[in-house]
Amino acid sequence: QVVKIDGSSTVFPITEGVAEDFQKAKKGSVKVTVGISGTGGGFKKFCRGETDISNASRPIQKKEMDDCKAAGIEYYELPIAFDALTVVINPKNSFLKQITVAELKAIWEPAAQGKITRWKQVNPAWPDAPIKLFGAGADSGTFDYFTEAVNGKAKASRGDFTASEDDNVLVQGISSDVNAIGYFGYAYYAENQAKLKALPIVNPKGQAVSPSEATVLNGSYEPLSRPIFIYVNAKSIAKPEVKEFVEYMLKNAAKISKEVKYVPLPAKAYTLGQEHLNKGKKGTVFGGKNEVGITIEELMAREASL
Amino acid sequence: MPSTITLPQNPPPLKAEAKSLDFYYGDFKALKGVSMPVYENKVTALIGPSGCGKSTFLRCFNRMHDLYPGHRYDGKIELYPDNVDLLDKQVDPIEVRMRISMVFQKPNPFPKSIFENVAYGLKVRGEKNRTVLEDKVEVALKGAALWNEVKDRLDDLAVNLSGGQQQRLCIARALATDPEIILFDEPTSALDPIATGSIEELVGEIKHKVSILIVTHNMQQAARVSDFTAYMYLGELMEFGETNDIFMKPKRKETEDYITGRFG
Amino acid sequence: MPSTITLPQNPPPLKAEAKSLDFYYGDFKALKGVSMPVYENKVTALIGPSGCGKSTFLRCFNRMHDLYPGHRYDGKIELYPDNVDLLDKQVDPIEVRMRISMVFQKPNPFPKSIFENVAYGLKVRGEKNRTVLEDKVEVALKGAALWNEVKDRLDDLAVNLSGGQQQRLCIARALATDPEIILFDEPTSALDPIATGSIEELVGEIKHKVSILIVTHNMQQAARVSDFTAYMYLGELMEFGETNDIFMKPKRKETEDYITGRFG
Amino acid sequence: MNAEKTSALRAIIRKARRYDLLVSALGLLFLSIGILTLAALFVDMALTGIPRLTPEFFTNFPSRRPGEAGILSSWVGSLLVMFVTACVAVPIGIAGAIYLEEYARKNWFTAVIEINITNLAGVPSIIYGLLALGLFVYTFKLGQSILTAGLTLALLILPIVITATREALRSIPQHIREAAYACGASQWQVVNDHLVKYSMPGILTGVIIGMSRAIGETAPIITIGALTFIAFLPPAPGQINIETGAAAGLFDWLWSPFTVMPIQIFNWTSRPDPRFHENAAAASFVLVLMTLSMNALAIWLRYRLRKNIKW
Amino acid sequence: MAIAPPDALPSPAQSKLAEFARAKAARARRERAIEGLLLLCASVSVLTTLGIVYILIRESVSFFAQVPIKDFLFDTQWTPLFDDAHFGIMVLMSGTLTSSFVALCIAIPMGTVIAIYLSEFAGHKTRETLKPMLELLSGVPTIIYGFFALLVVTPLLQKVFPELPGFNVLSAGIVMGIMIIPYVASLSEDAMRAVPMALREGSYAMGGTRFQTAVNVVVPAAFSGIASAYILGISRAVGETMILAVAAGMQPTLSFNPMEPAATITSFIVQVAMGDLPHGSIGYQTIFAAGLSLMLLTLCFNMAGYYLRKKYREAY
Ligand SMILES: Nc1ncnc2c1ncn2[C@@H]1O[C@H](COP(=O)(O)OP(=O)(O)OP(=O)(O)O)[C@@H](O)[C@H]1O
Ligand SMILES: Nc1ncnc2c1ncn2[C@@H]1O[C@H](COP(=O)(O)OP(=O)(O)OP(=O)(O)O)[C@@H](O)[C@H]1O
Ligand SMILES: [Mg+2]
Ligand SMILES: [Mg+2]
Ligand SMILES: O=P([O-])([O-])[O-]
Repeated sequence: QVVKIDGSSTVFPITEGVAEDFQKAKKGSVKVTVGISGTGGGFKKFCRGETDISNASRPIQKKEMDDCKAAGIEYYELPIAFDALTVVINPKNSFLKQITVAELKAIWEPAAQGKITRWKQVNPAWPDAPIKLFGAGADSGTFDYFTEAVNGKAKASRGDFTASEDDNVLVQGISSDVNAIGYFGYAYYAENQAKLKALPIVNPKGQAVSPSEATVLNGSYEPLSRPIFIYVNAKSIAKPEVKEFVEYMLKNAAKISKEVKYVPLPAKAYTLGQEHLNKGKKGTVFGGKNEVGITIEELMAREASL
Repeated sequence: MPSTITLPQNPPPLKAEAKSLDFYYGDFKALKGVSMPVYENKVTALIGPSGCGKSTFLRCFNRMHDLYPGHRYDGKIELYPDNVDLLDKQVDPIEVRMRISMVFQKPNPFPKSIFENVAYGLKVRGEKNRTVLEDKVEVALKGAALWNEVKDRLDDLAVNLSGGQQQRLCIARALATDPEIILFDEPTSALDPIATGSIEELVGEIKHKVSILIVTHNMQQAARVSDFTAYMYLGELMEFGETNDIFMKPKRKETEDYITGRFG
Repeated sequence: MPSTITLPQNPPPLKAEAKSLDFYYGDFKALKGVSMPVYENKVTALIGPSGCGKSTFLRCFNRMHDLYPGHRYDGKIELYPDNVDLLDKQVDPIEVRMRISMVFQKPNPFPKSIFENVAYGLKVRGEKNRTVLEDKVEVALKGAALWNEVKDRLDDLAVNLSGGQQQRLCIARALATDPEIILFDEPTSALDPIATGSIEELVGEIKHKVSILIVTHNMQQAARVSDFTAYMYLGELMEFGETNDIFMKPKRKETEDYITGRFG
Repeated sequence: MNAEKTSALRAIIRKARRYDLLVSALGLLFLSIGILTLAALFVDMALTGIPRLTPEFFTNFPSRRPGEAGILSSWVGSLLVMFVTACVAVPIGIAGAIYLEEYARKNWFTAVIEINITNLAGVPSIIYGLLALGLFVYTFKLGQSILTAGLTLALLILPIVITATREALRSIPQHIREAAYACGASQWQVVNDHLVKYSMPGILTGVIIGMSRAIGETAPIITIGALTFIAFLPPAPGQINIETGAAAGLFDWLWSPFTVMPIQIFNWTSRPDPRFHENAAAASFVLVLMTLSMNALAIWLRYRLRKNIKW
Repeated sequence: MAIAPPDALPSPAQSKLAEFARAKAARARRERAIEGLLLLCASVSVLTTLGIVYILIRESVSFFAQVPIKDFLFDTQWTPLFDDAHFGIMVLMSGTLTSSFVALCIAIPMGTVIAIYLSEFAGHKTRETLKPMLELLSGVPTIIYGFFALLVVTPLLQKVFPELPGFNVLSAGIVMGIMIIPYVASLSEDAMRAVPMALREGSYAMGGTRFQTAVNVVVPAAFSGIASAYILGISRAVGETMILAVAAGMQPTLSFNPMEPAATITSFIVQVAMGDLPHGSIGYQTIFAAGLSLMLLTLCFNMAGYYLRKKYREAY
C-alpha cells in the first residue's frame, strides 16, 4: 500500500503537497513516499521499476527511454506545471541589470573553467570583481535544462562552482556574496525575494524579461521557462492506490502549484492528462530530446497530438 | 641446597604433598624444587622474606596460576586420599578449586549482598534450593563467627562491612562449600589487631574440619596459629618442621636469622 | 605520650627543627605533635612500623603535601640559620623545594635524557648557560658515583638505566642544585643489595655537604648510615637519639621491641 | 641562605609562575570558548524554535504548510532505528569486548581484532554509509529501510560500545576475578555472575554515548538514501490496514521506509520558506536536547553509578 | 624425604570425584560454545572492515577500469558527473586537507591547553564539572554544527573579513575544530592523568612550577596517549561530513585557501548521495573511489598513530 515517488527537487514541493493532502483524505490507509534524487536519479530508479512515479523537471531523455524499454517499463507522461528557471544575483549587486544567454554561456561553458573568474572578462563594462558561481547539482533536471539552454549541451558545464541539489544552499550562498550569480527553480526565488534579485534574461526577441507567472504564461520569459512533469509507471497505474493518487494529483495540481509558487497549467492540460490515462496513451511527446524554450501553447499542442 | 625437613614422630595423616615443585612466571623460576607435606586438619604456616615465593607456592594448590598465560608448573602436588595430582593437565582446575578454597590477603567480597557472597560457591556448584542455601549460609557464617553480626542484614551489600568482617565473610564464603583444604594468603595483613585476633581464633577453630595452609609475614602469628611451619627463601623451602621446633630450635642458621629478625 | 628525646652532649649546629608538628590527611591525623631536631651535615634516620607516618613526616619538609587538596599542617618546621618556618603559608613551597631536595622510594627519572634529568633542577632555577649546566651535571653525576657509567651516553633516555642507576641519577638530580637538606624516602627498598650498598656509601659521602633525613624500614641500614635515629609509632615520635644509643640501649620498651624484631 | 640569593631565587620563581598563570588563564579561556559555543548554539536554536514546540509539533506529520508540520514520523523513525541499533550493537559489542578482554589469548588474530577496532573508531561515518549502500542496500537487498539504517548505525557505534565495555571490564580489580575462580566458578560463570554485572555502569555509559552519536548521524543515512517525504508511521505489529483489512506482521516495520530527525531537519532547512527554518530550529532543539540529555545521563551514570560498586 | 604413604581407604571424596567428572564434560562443552559465540561477536568488527574494504575496492575496480589512475591522481579538475568528466581527486583532497588543517589549528592547541589545565591546574571540583560540560560539545549532531557555522559563524567572520564568501572553509573548519576539541582534550587529559604522581612529585621536589612540571614531565610521559588523541582528532576532521557539506560550499576547485569555498571528499560523497545514486553508473562508482581515498588517508594517520604509540609507549 505504498506509492513510491522519487526524482526532481523542483517538482518535489508539488508532489509533496499532493501526497500530504492525499494521505489525509485517505485517512492513512495509503502511504506515499516522496524522495528527492534529482530528475536523473529519479529516472534511473524509475526505469529499474523501483518507483511508481518519477518527478521530472525536464522530459525523459533518450538514454532513459532506452533503459525503461530494456526493463519493459512503459509510462505516462503528465505535465504538472510550468517553472521559470531563475538566474539570481545578490541584491547588493549594482552593475547587473540584465544578462544575455551569450553572456551566461561565457560564464558557464566548460571552457570557462579556471579562466573566466572575473566579471570584467565577460563584459568589459562590468567591474573587475571575482565571479562566484552557484548552480544545481549534476543529477538534477535543472542542471540539464540550464546547460542545454545556455551551453547548448546537457551536462556541459564548468565544474568549479558550488553545486548543490539543495536549492536553499544556493539561496544562502548567493544572498551572502555580492559577486555571486546562480540559478534554480522559480519557487526558491519567490520565497526568498528579500535576499535575492532575479536577473532579467534577454530573450531571443531581444527583450529583457524578469521571471514571473505572467511572463511564463505569455511565453516571453525565454529560454528558461520549462514544463515540469510526473512520469507514471504503466504497470503501477493498475494498482488502485496509484491510480487514485494520480487522479487526485491531476485534480489538485493547479491549486497546489500555485500554493508552492509554480505556474499552473490551463485546466485543459490536466483533463488531457486524465484522458491519456483513460485511453492508455503511453510514451513521451518529446522523443527523448531536451527542448528548450517551449511555451505553454506548444506544450498543449503536443500533448493533444499524442 | 636441599630442604631441611623434620617430620613429626607420629605424623598425622597426609592431606596433600608437594613433590619437587618448580614454578615459572614466564622465564622467571619462582619456586625451585619444593617438596613439602600438608597434614590433615593441621595448620601449616609458610613464612619467609618478601618475594620468597610463599604466595606463589600457595596459589599452586588451587591452580590459581592457570588464569595467567605463561605461568607454568613442573612437579606434582598429590592430594590424598584419592592420590590425584592437582597439577596434572588432565585435572580440571575448576574441580581443584571446588575442593580447595582460598582466602586472600585483601578481603575481596563480591559487590553483592552478604547472602549472595556466602552462597556463591554453592550456586556455582548448582545448588538452587533456597532453603538449602539459607541453611548452609547460616552454618558457614556461624563457622566464621560472623552470624550474630550480620544475621539481620543478610541482604546488605558486603562491601559495607568493616575490613575484619569482610575478611570473615570471605572465610565464610570459603567454608560454605566444605572444602578439603583452605589456603590463606596473609589473611590479616590488611586488618587491625582486634580483627586479626578474631581471624586467628577462627583458624584455630576451623582446623578441626579442614586442613589449612597459611602464609604470614608475622612470626608471632605463625607461632600462635600453626602446627607446622615452613620457612622459604628465594623460591626454595629451607626448613619444614613442627612450629615449636622451628621457632625454638631451628636446624638451620638462615631460619634462625630470619626468625630472630636479624634479617629480612 | 611525650617523646623521649635524648640530645647529644655536644650537639652539632641545628639545620632544622620540627616543632609540635601535626599533620592531617583530611580528617585523619597522621602526625601527632612531632618535635625533632635535624642537625647540620648529619644523617638522621626515621624508623618505625609501616604506616607510622615516616613518609608523611619527611614530606612535610619540602611541602610535598601541598600538592594534594585536604592535606593540612599544624605546627612548625624551622629552618636554620635563617629561621624561616617552612610550613608558613607565606613561604612559597617552590622556594622550600628549591632549598630541600628529595629522593623517592621508587626511582622516578623524568622521561628525558640523563643529562636533562640532572640539569632539570638547574634549568628550573633559570640556568641557561650550557657550559655551566654541563659542569654542574658532571659534578652532580660524579657526586652520585654515576659519572663513569653514563658519561658516554648522557643523551640516552634515563628510563633505560637499571634501577640502581636510576636511583643514583635521582640522587644526582637532587645534588645538582646544592640543596641544604636532602630527604630520602626508603631510597633502596626497590633495589638489589649491590645497588643498595652503593647508595648507602653515597649517603655517607654526601653528608659532608648536606644534612640528610632518611626513612628506612631496614634497621641495619639505619644503623649503618645514620648519626641520629628517630623511632616513630602511630604518628608519634617515640624516641630520638644518637643512632648508637637507640640501637644499643634504647630508653623505651617499644623502641627495643621494634628494633629486636619482636614487633612490627 | 643569604638574603641576596633568596631574592634572586624569588625573582626566578615569580617569573616561572607567570606561565602558570598564563596556562590557567588560557585553559579557562579555551574551555569557556567551547562551552560558550555550545551555549550560543543552544540559545540560538531555543530562541527560534521554542515557539514551535507545541504538542502538535510532536504529533503531526511533516507538511508543506510550515505551521502544521510536525516531527511525528521522524521521531518515531529515529526511535525505531535506535532500537534496531541497540538490539544489534549492544549484545554484539558487549560479547565482543568480553571475548577480547577475558578470553582472547595473545595471538595474531586477536592482535588483528585489536588494531582493527582502533582503526574502525577512526573510520569516517560516511564510509559506513558507503558500506551500507553497497552491502545492505544493493547486495543484501534490504532496501532503504529501518533495518538497513539500524544495522549501519550499529556497526558505526560498535567500536564505541566495545571500547567502553573493555574499559569497564578492565577496571574490575583482578582480585574479584580471583575470588570468583577460587570459589570454583567456570570462566563463563565468572563473566556472567560478576564481570558483566559490575561493569554495567561503564557499559551503559558507552552504550548511551554511542546511541547519542548514532541518533545525530546524518551522513550515513543520507548515503543509504533516506532523504524522503514520509507522512506515515511504520506498521505496528498487528496493525490492521483499513482498506485491505490485512494485519501487519511482527517485523514488517523493519522493512518500512522511514525518516529520522536529522534528515527532517536537513529537509526543512533546505526549504525556501523561512518559517520552515523555525521548524528546523525547533526540531534541532529537540534533537540536541535528546543527545545532550543522553550524554548528561551517561556522565551522571559515570560519576554516580560507579560509586555504588566498591571493591 | 620420607613421608608416610597415605592410607588407601576409599573416602567420600571419591564419589565426589565421579560427580565432578560428569559435570566437567557438560561444563567444558558449554564453555567452548560460549567462547565460540563470543569470538564470533568479536569478529564482527573484522567483518565490518572486510566489508568496507570489499565494497570500496569492488566499486573502485570498476571505476578505475574506466578512469585511468593517472587521471585520478593528477588531474586538476573534479567534474565527474558532467558531460566533460574530470576525475582529479587532488581537488577534493585539497578541500579535505585545508578544512582539516583549519580545524586542527583550533582543536589541537586549544585541546592540549585545556587538557593541561584540567589535569594539572584545575582543582578536583572544577575538573569534574568542566570536563563533562566540554564533552557535551562532542554530543551535538554535526548537522546542527553545520547550520551553526553557516548561519552564525560565517556572518560573524564576515564582519572581520568582508571579502569572505558565504560558503567558506574557514568557518566550517573553525566550527569543526571546536567540535573536535573535546576529543583531543578529553583523551589527552586521560593520558596525562594516567602519568603516575611519583613522576610529578619528582619535578615538584626539584622546585618545578606546575607549568614546568606539565611541560617537562607530564606531557612527554603521556606523549603516546596525547598522540592517540591527536590522531583521533585528525580522523574526525578528515572524516567530518555534514559541517562541510552544509557550510563549506561544495565547490571543487584545487585550492588551499581557507577563505574560499571548497568541496571535500566527504561532502562530495553526501552531495552525490543526496541526489539518489544510480547504482552501477560511473557516478555511483566515483563516490566509492573517493571513499577509498578517504579510507586510505585515515589509514595513513592511524598507522602513524599506531607507530607513535608503539614508539613512545611506557615512557614511565
Ligand atoms: N605475576 C608475576 N610475574 C612475574 N613474577 C612474579 C609474579 N608474581 C610474583 N612474581 C615474582 O615471584 C617471586 C615470588 O613472589 P611471591 O608473590 O610468591 O612472594 P611472597 O613470598 O608471597 O612475597 P610477599 O610476602 O611480598 O607477598 C617474587 O620475586 C616476585 O617478584
Ligand atoms: N594520601 C593519604 N590519604 C589518607 N591517609 C594517608 C595518605 N597517605 C598516608 N596515609 C595514612 O597516613 C598514615 C601514615 O602514612 P605514611 O605513608 O606516612 O606511613 P609510613 O610510615 O611511611 O609507612 P611505610 O613504611 O609503609 O611507607 C598511614 O596510616 C596511612 O594510611
Ligand atoms: Mg605474597
Ligand atoms: Mg612510607
Ligand atoms: O531536482 P531537479 O528538478 O533540478 O531535477
